[in-house]
Amino acid sequence: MSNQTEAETDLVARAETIASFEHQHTLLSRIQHALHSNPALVPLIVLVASVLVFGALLGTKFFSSFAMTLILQQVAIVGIVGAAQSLVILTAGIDLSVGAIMVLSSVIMGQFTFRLGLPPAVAVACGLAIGTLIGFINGWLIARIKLPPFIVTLGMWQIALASNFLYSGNETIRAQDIEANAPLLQFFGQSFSFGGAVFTYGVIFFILLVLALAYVLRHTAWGRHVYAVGDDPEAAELSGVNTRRILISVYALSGLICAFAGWVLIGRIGSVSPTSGQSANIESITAVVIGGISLFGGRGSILGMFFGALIVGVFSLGLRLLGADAQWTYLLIGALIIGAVAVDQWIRKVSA
Amino acid sequence: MSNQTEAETDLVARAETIASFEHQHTLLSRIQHALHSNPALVPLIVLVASVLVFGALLGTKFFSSFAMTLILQQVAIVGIVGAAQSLVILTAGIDLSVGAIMVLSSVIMGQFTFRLGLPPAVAVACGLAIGTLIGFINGWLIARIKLPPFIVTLGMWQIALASNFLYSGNETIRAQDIEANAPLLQFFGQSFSFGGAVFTYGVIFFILLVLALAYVLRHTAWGRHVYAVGDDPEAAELSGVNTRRILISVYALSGLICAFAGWVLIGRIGSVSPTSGQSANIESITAVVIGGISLFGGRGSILGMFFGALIVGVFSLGLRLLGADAQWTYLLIGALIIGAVAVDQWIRKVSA
Amino acid sequence: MEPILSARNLNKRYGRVTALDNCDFDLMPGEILAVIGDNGAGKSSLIKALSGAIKVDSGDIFLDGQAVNFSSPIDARNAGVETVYQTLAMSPALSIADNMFMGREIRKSGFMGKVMRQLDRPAMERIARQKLSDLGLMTIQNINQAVETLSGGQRQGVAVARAAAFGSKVIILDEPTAALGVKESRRVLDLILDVRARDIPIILISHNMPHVFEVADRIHVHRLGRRLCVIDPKDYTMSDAVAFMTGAKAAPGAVASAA
Amino acid sequence: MEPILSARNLNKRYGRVTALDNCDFDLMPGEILAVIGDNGAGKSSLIKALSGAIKVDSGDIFLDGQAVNFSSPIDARNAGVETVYQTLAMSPALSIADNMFMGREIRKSGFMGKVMRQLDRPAMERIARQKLSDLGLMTIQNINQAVETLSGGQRQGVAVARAAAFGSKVIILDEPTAALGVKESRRVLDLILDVRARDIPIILISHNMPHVFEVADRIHVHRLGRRLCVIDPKDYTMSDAVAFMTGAKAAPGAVASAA
Amino acid sequence: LITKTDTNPFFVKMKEGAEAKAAELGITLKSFAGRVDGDHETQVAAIETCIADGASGILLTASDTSAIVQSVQQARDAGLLVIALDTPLNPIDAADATFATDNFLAGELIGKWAAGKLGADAANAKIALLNLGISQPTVDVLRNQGFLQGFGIDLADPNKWGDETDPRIVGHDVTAGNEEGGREAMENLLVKDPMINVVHTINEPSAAGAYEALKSFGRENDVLIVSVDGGCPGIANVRDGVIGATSQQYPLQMAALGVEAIKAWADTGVKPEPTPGKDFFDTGVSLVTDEPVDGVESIDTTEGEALCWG
Ligand SMILES: Nc1ncnc2c1ncn2[C@@H]1O[C@H](COP(=O)(O)OP(=O)(O)OP(=O)(O)O)[C@@H](O)[C@H]1O
Ligand SMILES: Nc1ncnc2c1ncn2[C@@H]1O[C@H](COP(=O)(O)OP(=O)(O)OP(=O)(O)O)[C@@H](O)[C@H]1O
Ligand SMILES: [Mg+2]
Ligand SMILES: [Mg+2]
Repeated sequence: MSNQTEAETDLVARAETIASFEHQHTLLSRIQHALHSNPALVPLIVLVASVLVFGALLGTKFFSSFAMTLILQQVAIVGIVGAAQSLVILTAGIDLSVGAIMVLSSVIMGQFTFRLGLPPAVAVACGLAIGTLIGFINGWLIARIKLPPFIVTLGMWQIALASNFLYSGNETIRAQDIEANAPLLQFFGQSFSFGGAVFTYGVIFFILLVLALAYVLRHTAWGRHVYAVGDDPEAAELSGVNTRRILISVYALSGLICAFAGWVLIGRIGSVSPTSGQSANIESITAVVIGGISLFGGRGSILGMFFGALIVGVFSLGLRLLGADAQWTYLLIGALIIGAVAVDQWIRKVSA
Repeated sequence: MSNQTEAETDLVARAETIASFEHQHTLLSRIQHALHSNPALVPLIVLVASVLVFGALLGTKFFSSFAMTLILQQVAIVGIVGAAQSLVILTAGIDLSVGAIMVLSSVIMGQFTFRLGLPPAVAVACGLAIGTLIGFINGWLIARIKLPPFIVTLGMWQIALASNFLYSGNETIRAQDIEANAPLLQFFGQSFSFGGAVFTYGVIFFILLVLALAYVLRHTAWGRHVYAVGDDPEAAELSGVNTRRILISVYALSGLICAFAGWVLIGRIGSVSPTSGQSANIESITAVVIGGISLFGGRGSILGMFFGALIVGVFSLGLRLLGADAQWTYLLIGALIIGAVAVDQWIRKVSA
Repeated sequence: MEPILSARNLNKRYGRVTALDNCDFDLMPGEILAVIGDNGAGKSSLIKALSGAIKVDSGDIFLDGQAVNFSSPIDARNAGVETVYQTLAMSPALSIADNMFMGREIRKSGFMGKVMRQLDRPAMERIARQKLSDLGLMTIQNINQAVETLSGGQRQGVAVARAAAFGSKVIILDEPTAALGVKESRRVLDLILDVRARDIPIILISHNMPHVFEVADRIHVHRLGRRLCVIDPKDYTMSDAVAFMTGAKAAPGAVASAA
Repeated sequence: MEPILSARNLNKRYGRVTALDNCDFDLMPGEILAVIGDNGAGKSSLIKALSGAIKVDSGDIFLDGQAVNFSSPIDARNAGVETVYQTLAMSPALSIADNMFMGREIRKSGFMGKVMRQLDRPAMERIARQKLSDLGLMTIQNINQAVETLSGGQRQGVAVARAAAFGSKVIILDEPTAALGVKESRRVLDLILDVRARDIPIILISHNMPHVFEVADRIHVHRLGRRLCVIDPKDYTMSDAVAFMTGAKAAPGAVASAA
Repeated sequence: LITKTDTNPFFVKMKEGAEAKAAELGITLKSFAGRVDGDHETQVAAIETCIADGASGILLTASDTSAIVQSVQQARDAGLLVIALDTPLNPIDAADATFATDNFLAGELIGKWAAGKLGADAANAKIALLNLGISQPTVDVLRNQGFLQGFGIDLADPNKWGDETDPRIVGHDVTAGNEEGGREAMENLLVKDPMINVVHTINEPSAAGAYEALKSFGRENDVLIVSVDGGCPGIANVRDGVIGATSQQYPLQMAALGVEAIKAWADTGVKPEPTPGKDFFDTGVSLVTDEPVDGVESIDTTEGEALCWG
């Protein structure tokens, strides 16, 4: 169990031992220990294995830098939302409102530009601010009024989604209009490529976000406090963590990240559409859990979520390419979610 | 905190005290204590209050025995599924597959009768058996392979839903056909009335189910073990509870109850429709949580879920009758979910 | 005389930590065997292995001369081995009575009990109250109080009362007096002697040397995951025992045989 | 002499249970004050009130003669009052070092620390290891081990080391030796005397009368949620103290003044 | 008025049309909607609410056309006029009247147009079909199968999509009817076969998403996208060349006619009559494109814009 939470930087376990009973260092036991002390390693292995299997089955159609980066593009939004979700779940919470915050923010960015005529930069800032505000309200209700996160964000989900539809009047803003008048909104949709690999700015943002959060969680006091709050809030409070402030900041940050996801979403679909992102909450939770973060808080790493999101992306694309129809794909992804976690569990048991 | 789990039978707290410091028994403190020691009381009060408010606003249109029993009919299915969900949540689990199990079971009852030509009673038995089997598989994966319930039931949700669409071929079996050839399938749709009140057999089943489960949870060893497993599984195991058996039986029972919900569903909508029940999981969780059952397990009562389901029903019907637009209804229900739980929390704090 | 409960060559590792290292163990009929050792020596791990709460990596356990393989504490309990764990193993939200009868609830007689499987709460509450009074835990105000509302010491008292009430073959106590007051500790010691008088052997883990030397018939000294030696409290002083277990003094050459 | 930490008329109720009943309390500068009392007498509740971990229903607390109103343990800690709770208050999944520095992490100097707010792990680990060695907790194998993998006694040692390392005004210890071995208990007692030598007063809750009588300057006897009396260990025997706290003997009429 | 959802602009416009008409005629209108497409229970609850509320008639776009029949019967028994809008019930006479678009025809029009546009290349076209959801709602099936019929492909079972064996079909995928789903589905099918040159989309938002995907593959100029709906953004997309052709339907008219019919029923007890030759009142559908093809009647985008909704 040691170093459960210490995965990000040192993927090879340290041998720092004050005093130790003599015991054999076989290769297997080393692997087990490495797997064990680095929760992100298991999803990484599942990911690599699934890429190899699909690559073997599908050949270059799948195993090309183009297809690989396409998967990154497809998972970028779920992954960004999943980063927000990871923070919340590390505090033993859950955020069902992530998708709704994302869509509402993107609608605000669009409508503030086109309906109110604000400069795009200001509209984007407003969208980010509103996302943060909703997250802050979630956090405030959870930390101060001590309501269960599930219920608060369930309610907020409905509120944000309904506001989104009411405010947007269900109107879509077309990609061509945005391109002509407010290209800033599509900023994250721009891309560059080398070789066959295509990277959108949204994908770059996703990767940088994950790395930044991994650093913050591992190497700053705030990050350690997030883990402590998720682990045992009462103990954290008694040992000097301002649990309320941590919780509120986590939910507000989650709101901000979701608002960024909304901006990235505009880049991806070109237009501003109030009907997007309705299953983002379930999908982000799936990524988080496949990535090995415990729903009970305090255990797991955000890198795991990153691999978790990619696993889902690899399976979706791989299965479609194998010719499974939509219903079968849906069924197989269900089975594979269970399978991936079962493998994870099995590895952990072996090494226990 | 005393008697958190002891709500069902004695709604008035007992005064059984071995030795007690003297202290004042004001009326207020008595009320507080009663509220405190009976978690189901708070949702009951919210329920009564909301009925009164809507009654005042809408007059006899709402405040009629017809409308009241209509609410019962409308919440019966969510409520039955909520009963299954309550059991699972009491063990600190969650069951996202409830809705899918329900629909799949109803489709099996219908298709086995009409496609395979089995006698309706046999088809119903098959549907119930398959629901139980899926629940059993959930439980087995959770208890034996030790996979997280969220992930197992998330996967099972997708599997069951996709199987449902694949097997049914997206075909609806029409009410007229069922009425003519297999009225047993519509058994729970039959109703009797006295005064303006209309009770379907489905509603009666719902009420009896809640009462039976309340009895079982409170008065049998199995019920106490369910609470113990949810409270602290390790302690339960060490103190002699067969946690695996309890978990498996809870999920299997949950599957069976969902299959019954599928049968009731046929009665309610008359036909067998593979597209029903897609938000049953979120709605049942809403009912459970508004009813005061802790998502962390071990605390709360199934009667609370009953009132929780009714609260949602009252708000939906009341707002619809008030002519609120659907999005406004969702927005208000979102706000009211948060509000109801905030009130609950406030009462608990006062009396703490 | 045959040992009633014994173990040979138990090994248990947690990752890099060796909690049990080829550990042997013997409990004779009718005796009080104290297990002493430094923090982290592996005492709790040993008794968890004996009571089925953890699976050892290798090694054998014998009850009444028969090899046994408890896969869960329930198995051990059914075989008559009752344990109070250091972590107490109680369900915080449930009442004292519920906790005491967890896993061996009393059912009503007649129809309600046989068919409806209804619990006989009045009987359970009466017995629970009785057992607690025997231990003098009168500061507990309400038998239907949730365990989480009890003080640390009160919880310990409830756990000990539970084991004493139900153990039939072996009772294992992991630091039963650690959080108890003087008076309560006294009662627990008396209870231990009572139980022995009923000819049920007891394993007692404790850091409290006066207690150990007062009640134990033999003392198993545990060190670095294994049995260092077994001594007779009449032959050694408390400071000898402490010196053995901390390694300050070499242990007596051979493992002392049963008294 | 003025008390450094005192309380008047504290009341705290949990539902029907009265944990503190008009309780008074005084701690003099530089002294070791032991608090003894039956299980459930309200000792833990008293020190939780003093350290801001619970809000009392009524009553006043004074630090250095100033009325204070700690709304959280952080407030108390910032005022120099450091506490080891009976439940230890550690985050099980985090490492020993993380736990010791929880809420007062050391940041790197320079750009990485100021702007990137990076923690100085090597420093934190070095200090943590140092503190544990001072307490002789050498059985801990790895400073980056998660706390959940420690034995009960090892955890207690870490908690005490944390308080001793950081307390500046008052240190409160709720049963610090309950789960500790003889040797470790000895070290904790030495540490307590060391801390007093640094002129920092200590509140020690313990059921272990020999320990109490060995180190305490005064003994606060707690009974039924209030201070029964304060005695000087030199004037009374252990059995007197036990008799007072269990009510077997009437308490000395007036509250004894500070030594 | 009970619609499938109130988040799809189509139903939003339908609601606005009904509201405008109701205001004109002095009728009180209450609107209900399911949560998601396929949300059947909420519609049942809505019908019950209408009965409890003492309404005189219901305008309904059913999520499950067969399953809703029993509730509709209940309402009719209670003396309410039930008119199906947009989607006929199954059986169609379960409602007092139906004002609908012929969705199969809508699909057929774009299918014919696409075939005509490709000319001889139609024989080796590579077709992607972007549908609504895995639950295969009726409109979804009708448009999809209509398109294939129009294009000249054997339908196998016309009651479901996905069972065709024609090699020209690269694949079916689902979009949830929005841009995000449209883009992802298009990407998936493009990886499967990058040479796709005909894309059928269930509605215009998913077409816009598909276009973004094609753009990122650099193929936006050599692929024909066809769609159904005729919303104003969709027509604008046709004008801009994003969508090749779309079948326009008329929700405002459906709703307005429905409201009038209920008014007539409440005042005089007269039920509306279906379009001659069909068993429902066809509110019409027209193909909108700026590149007309011989043999397929169409209107241009200017005309389409004048008629578009939302
Ligand atoms: N679940 C676990 N995971 C990892 N290591 C563990 C676990 N349980 C115990 N250990 C380790 O095993 C060793 C023995 O622990 P054990 O609890 O048996 O000691 P003990 O003798 O009971 O100590 P104490 O007197 O302090 O209770 C310790 O070093 C501890 O850190
Ligand atoms: N959170 C709580 N809820 C309800 N009752 C509580 C709570 N905490 C403590 N109590 C009650 O308050 C009383 C005093 O408890 P406290 O923990 O202060 O006792 P203590 O003197 O520290 O006992 P011990 O020596 O056993 O630790 C007990 O009767 C206990 O049951
Ligand atoms: Mg131990
Ligand atoms: Mg205490």
